[in-house]
Amino acid sequence: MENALEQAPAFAIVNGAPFNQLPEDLYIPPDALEVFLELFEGPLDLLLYLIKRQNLDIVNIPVAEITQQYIDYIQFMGLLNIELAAEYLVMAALLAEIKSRMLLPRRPDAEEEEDDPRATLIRRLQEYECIRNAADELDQLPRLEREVFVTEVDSSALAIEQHFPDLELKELLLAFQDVLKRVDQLSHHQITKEALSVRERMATILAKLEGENSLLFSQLFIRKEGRHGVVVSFLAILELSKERLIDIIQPEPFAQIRVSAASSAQVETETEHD
Amino acid sequence: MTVTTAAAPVIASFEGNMEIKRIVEAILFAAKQPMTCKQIQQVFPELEQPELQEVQQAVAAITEDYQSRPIELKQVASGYRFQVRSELSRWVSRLFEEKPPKYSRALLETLAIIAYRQPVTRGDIEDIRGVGVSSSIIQTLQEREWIRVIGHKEVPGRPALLGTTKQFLDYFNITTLNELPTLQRLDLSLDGKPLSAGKE
Amino acid sequence: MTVTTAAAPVIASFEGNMEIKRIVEAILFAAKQPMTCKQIQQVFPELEQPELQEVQQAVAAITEDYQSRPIELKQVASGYRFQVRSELSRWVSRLFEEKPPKYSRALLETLAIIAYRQPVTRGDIEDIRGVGVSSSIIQTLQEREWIRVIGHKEVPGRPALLGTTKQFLDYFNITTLNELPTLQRLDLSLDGKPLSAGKE
Repeated sequence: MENALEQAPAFAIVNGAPFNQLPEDLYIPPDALEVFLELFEGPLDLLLYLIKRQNLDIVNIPVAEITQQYIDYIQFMGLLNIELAAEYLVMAALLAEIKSRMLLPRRPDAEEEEDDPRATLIRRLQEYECIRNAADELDQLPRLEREVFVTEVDSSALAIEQHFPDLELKELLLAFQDVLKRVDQLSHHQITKEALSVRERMATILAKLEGENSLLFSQLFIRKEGRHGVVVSFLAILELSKERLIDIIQPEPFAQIRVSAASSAQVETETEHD
Repeated sequence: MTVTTAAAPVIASFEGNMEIKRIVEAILFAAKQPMTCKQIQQVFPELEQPELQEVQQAVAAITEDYQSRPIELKQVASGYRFQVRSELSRWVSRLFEEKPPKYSRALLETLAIIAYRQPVTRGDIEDIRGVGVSSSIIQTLQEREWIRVIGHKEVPGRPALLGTTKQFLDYFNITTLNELPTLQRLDLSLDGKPLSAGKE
Repeated sequence: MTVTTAAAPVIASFEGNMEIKRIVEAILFAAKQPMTCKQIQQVFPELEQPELQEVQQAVAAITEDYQSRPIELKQVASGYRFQVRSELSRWVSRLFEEKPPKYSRALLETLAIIAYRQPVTRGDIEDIRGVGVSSSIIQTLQEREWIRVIGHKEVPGRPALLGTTKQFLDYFNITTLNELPTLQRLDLSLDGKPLSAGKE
């Protein structure tokens, strides 16, 4: 696109003096002009384009003429209601300022040149041009995903040992102590052996009941554990019942008591693998 | 160490087109998925496509070339791919190992509650800790096989009841939950006596 | 087609430890990122770590081995990686249906300014380009890990100073910033006198 535009009939250059009576840019149809503007990365880019087009063999930058062209563009964009980034207008103002200063009589002062507003602008244009070229070259460099392809060698079949963090029992207890402290349950400052046995027995009984329709009450006791064991199991059953985790059923008077997981019909068995 | 030529692929027997073989090898190395010979053939532009048989010959020759190198061209279900030889697994796997992070406070507390208060639902744990329990903590504990679902509570939503596993007991080298330290024993240990139940 | 042995790696000159070389080669193939010799060394378990020099020798020997194969062991900024030789990329690129990402001129110019003029602030970039820099460009460059904040300029607002990363060099297949193409400038002049004050 840009190329096509650059190849547009150039101005005649006579002894370095550009012949710019006919800004043929204005013959570009409006649609094309809009696309054309999108090609520019900003006012410096547009200015560079104008300069390069006009000065095929530059020895000189005719600020006045460039300014005129630039402002023509901007105005034309305005006529077409093309929304312009503010930077374009700032540049137009800067160019206008430079142009007006150029109209003032020059003093043959050596210092004058450093103050020449054109010099600053030209330096900026140079720097920008330089970066613009660099960006093009960067784009040409061979790069990953386009010209450079790294090898993919599979290693998923390798057995990779998974490492888990270590944990000490003491840490677990300390964590539990913290929890208890937080809930401020002073009455729980000690976990008695008994209470824990009951909790464990509750878990054991639940596990036993899982997958079973129901078990005989007596099946939940282990004779060889003796009196202590029976008490623990009994407390566990009562606790489970209280927490409505099990149902205790006696189908008729004096019949054997049966125990089942609460609404065992619905209990899923998916979880039990031990 | 003696110099050996064992690692140098010898391709004396390859009769096919060398250039095709080079391209096939490059394709196999760059592909992110295993490739069948047919797929390799189709990577070539239409007018330059080798015969399927040529691709097969190339694949066979490449397999041969890498016979004594630390990687091999291996045929798996969906095609051929280069992979690291399994005997080097012990070395290479270290590339991918990560140092295990330490368990978070939240995870430790959750595990402690499950251990000491089982069976408990997630809601119970949240009640006791006063904050929500993230799914990832429960998942981590389940993946580690320290906890499992031992039933469901018959309340709306039928929440899972969590308990510890045999693996949990094994890890801490105890046989029953009764051997979990009590807070009383912790007090003792804080007075200078170490906890005997600690793992080691 | 004549059978040639050109593609067979010859390792006659390798004097190092063969086993270490095999492991180094496997590691280089398995790694998803370029690896430095130091990093390779550290993949070995502590008690079996070779000397850095041995790793370097192995890397050199492996580079040699693949001299005539369609892939090469290439050094980029953050280490060594195996990649397909550039003369074969035209074939390999056909493997991927997805077109490689294209980057806008705005992004490339911004990247070029950061690469050639680092460290620069966002303000510097805007001065050079003459337009505002969109946050999404900076973000894209950061997400690709091509640029990073390398400090802050001690002026009001302490703007971030941006520079390029090793990943940027890796992506463009080079080892140092020096390998970037040299800047070429258009010599504009003022009234026939070249502007010597221009920065270079």
